[in-house]
Amino acid sequence: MLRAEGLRHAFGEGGGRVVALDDVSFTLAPGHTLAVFGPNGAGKTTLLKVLAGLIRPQRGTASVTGGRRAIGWIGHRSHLYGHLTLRENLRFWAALYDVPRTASAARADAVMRRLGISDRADQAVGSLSQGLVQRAAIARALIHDPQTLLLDEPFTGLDLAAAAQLRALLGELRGAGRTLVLATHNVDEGVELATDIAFQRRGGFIRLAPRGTRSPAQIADEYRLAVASE
Amino acid sequence: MSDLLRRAWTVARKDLMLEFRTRTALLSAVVFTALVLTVFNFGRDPTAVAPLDLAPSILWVTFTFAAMVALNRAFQLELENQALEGLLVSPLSRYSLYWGKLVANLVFVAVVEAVGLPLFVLFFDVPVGRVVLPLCGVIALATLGFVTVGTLFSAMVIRTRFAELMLPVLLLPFLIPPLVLAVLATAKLLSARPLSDSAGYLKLLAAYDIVFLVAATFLFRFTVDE
Amino acid sequence: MPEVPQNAGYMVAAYVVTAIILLAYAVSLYRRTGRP
Amino acid sequence: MSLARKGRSIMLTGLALLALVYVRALAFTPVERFQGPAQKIFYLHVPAAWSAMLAMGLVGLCSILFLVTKDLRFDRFAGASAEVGTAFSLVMLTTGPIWAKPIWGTWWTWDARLTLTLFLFFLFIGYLLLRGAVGDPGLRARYSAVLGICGLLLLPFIHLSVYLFRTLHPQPIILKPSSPSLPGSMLATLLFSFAVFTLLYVGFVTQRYALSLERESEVENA
Repeated sequence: MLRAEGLRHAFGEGGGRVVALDDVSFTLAPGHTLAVFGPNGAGKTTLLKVLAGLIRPQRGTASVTGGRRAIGWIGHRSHLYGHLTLRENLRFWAALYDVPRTASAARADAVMRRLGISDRADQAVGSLSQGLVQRAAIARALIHDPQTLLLDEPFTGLDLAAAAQLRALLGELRGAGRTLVLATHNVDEGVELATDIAFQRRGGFIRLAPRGTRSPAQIADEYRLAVASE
Repeated sequence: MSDLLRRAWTVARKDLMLEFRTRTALLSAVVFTALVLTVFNFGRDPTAVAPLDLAPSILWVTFTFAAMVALNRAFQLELENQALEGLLVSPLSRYSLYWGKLVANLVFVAVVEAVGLPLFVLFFDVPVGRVVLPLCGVIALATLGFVTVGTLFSAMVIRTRFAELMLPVLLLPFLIPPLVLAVLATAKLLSARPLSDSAGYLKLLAAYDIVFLVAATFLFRFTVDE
Repeated sequence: MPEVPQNAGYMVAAYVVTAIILLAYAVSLYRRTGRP
Repeated sequence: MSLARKGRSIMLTGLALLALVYVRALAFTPVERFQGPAQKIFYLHVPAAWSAMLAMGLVGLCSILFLVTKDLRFDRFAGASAEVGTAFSLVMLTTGPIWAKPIWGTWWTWDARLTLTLFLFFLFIGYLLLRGAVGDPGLRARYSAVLGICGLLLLPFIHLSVYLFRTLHPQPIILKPSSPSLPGSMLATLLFSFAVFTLLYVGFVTQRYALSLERESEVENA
């Protein structure tokens, strides 16, 4: 369960002030996926950072059931250490999330297998291609089997096949009762996964609605209208 | 508390693993230390100044420089792929993060000093035989002082312009008390005075360590959290 | 009874330096503040 | 009346009164018998040191208050106070050696208090450099608050450790400084000067604070 109440946040002071979030409220129940569509710089990342507790919002509150421990985070970068192997990286993050030592090796193997990167386990992350690093970053976020996943442009750097795989994986997680928040500038990515849709524009406007029975094409049209009317 | 320390150790172990995997920073710091000691040898007039008179200053100026090199890279590791952001999202407390970084830096500087001290003895023919243990104690206390403040500052300077230059400018004034006290205590030890002669210096050194350890532990979160 | 040292030059120097520093700072503040 | 105007009038009053301090100290205060006219440097040096210390103390205090309240006004004040403190510590650092040369026979000595003033100056400079090197106002405020608090904690340690260090080296004293009990008219001059330097501090800081405000609103209108 994820809850946001009256979130407001702006950067800078005076005329340089950019409003990222303007009175954003929503709740998201387990098994739901919120897709936040918006152009670059609209404040999607700020929203995710507020939900993750990285940024304290100037107004309002955000809470995730289970706290930090229950959050899986995929940011713009991989958060992996280039000079450590993939397995060492995953074991390190597992330890930080209190995955028991006895379970962490099996857990690392499982997520690597799920992401199709098992054969890279003992390579240094710095030597992997961008697409593989992105998969490794997703493996990192799933290492502690989080209840809530916050994903910031997770499809960046993935080829079509890998993107389809990731969509299938996220669909499974949703089916298993996980809560997902997915931010992207590309409506085609992840629109099928979404149970709830939000559009975010510069200036912090966010409009939320259940997806209902709208088709991806309808949503894409709506998005174009919403962003164009800026 | 034990949770806090366990997570700190997880962070420190990761840092050390990275350090020994790449080795560049550690090797550079060791070579740097050897070079500074060599430069000092030629930077004095051997007929005018006895090595023993200058020895404490040489040792401590060298160690201070070495610590500076080590500290500059402490948080650089976390900038790669924005690992720091991942750490901040995780349940890791800021205290654990600071202590983990502190421990890793202490080990790093200790390794450099472990190489530097024998070289120092060798180059300057200093009679350390009987005072090795107390000398190591002085080194440990002073190093804790440097690194405590240095770790805190290195978390700040990584996000400033001219980071490599900013750290020494900010940190050097803070190195003066541990430096002065360590030089005084080392001089007393090397001239074969009883340890009780340096008790006052050591107490003040310990006070410095405690004050800044407490302050840095609580101030650290302001350097990383928005 | 010792003689009073003749060191008025140092005194004058210190008083001049102080005046220069404080006036220069005041002027710099004055110039940086825009006059409405 | 705007803050900048207030600051300006306090500053001008302070400078006018400083002229009176000069007149009183130079013309109407007796010459000390053992140190000669150079002793009169104290009427500027000690109050300047006081203002610099006051500035550092307030930087530290405002740093703590900022971290507790997150109110940017404290950060602005701390920044203003550090800049003003730099000016006063410059006075203290230049008048110190000018006094030391005729009295102690040397321009510089690693006396505990002298060294402390030097490091006070270094701390101010480092603090201002750090502020200049951080672009984001929120980040700048947090970083400089951390440094301000550490700086305040550092000063007693510098004083104590340098005091211990000094005992190894003989003091190059030619003449002993006079005993602290000053005759009445000298004391009056010193106290008057203290008051004027404090007023100057207030005027400078007010002016500098107003300047920060002005800069911020310029960004707003840009």
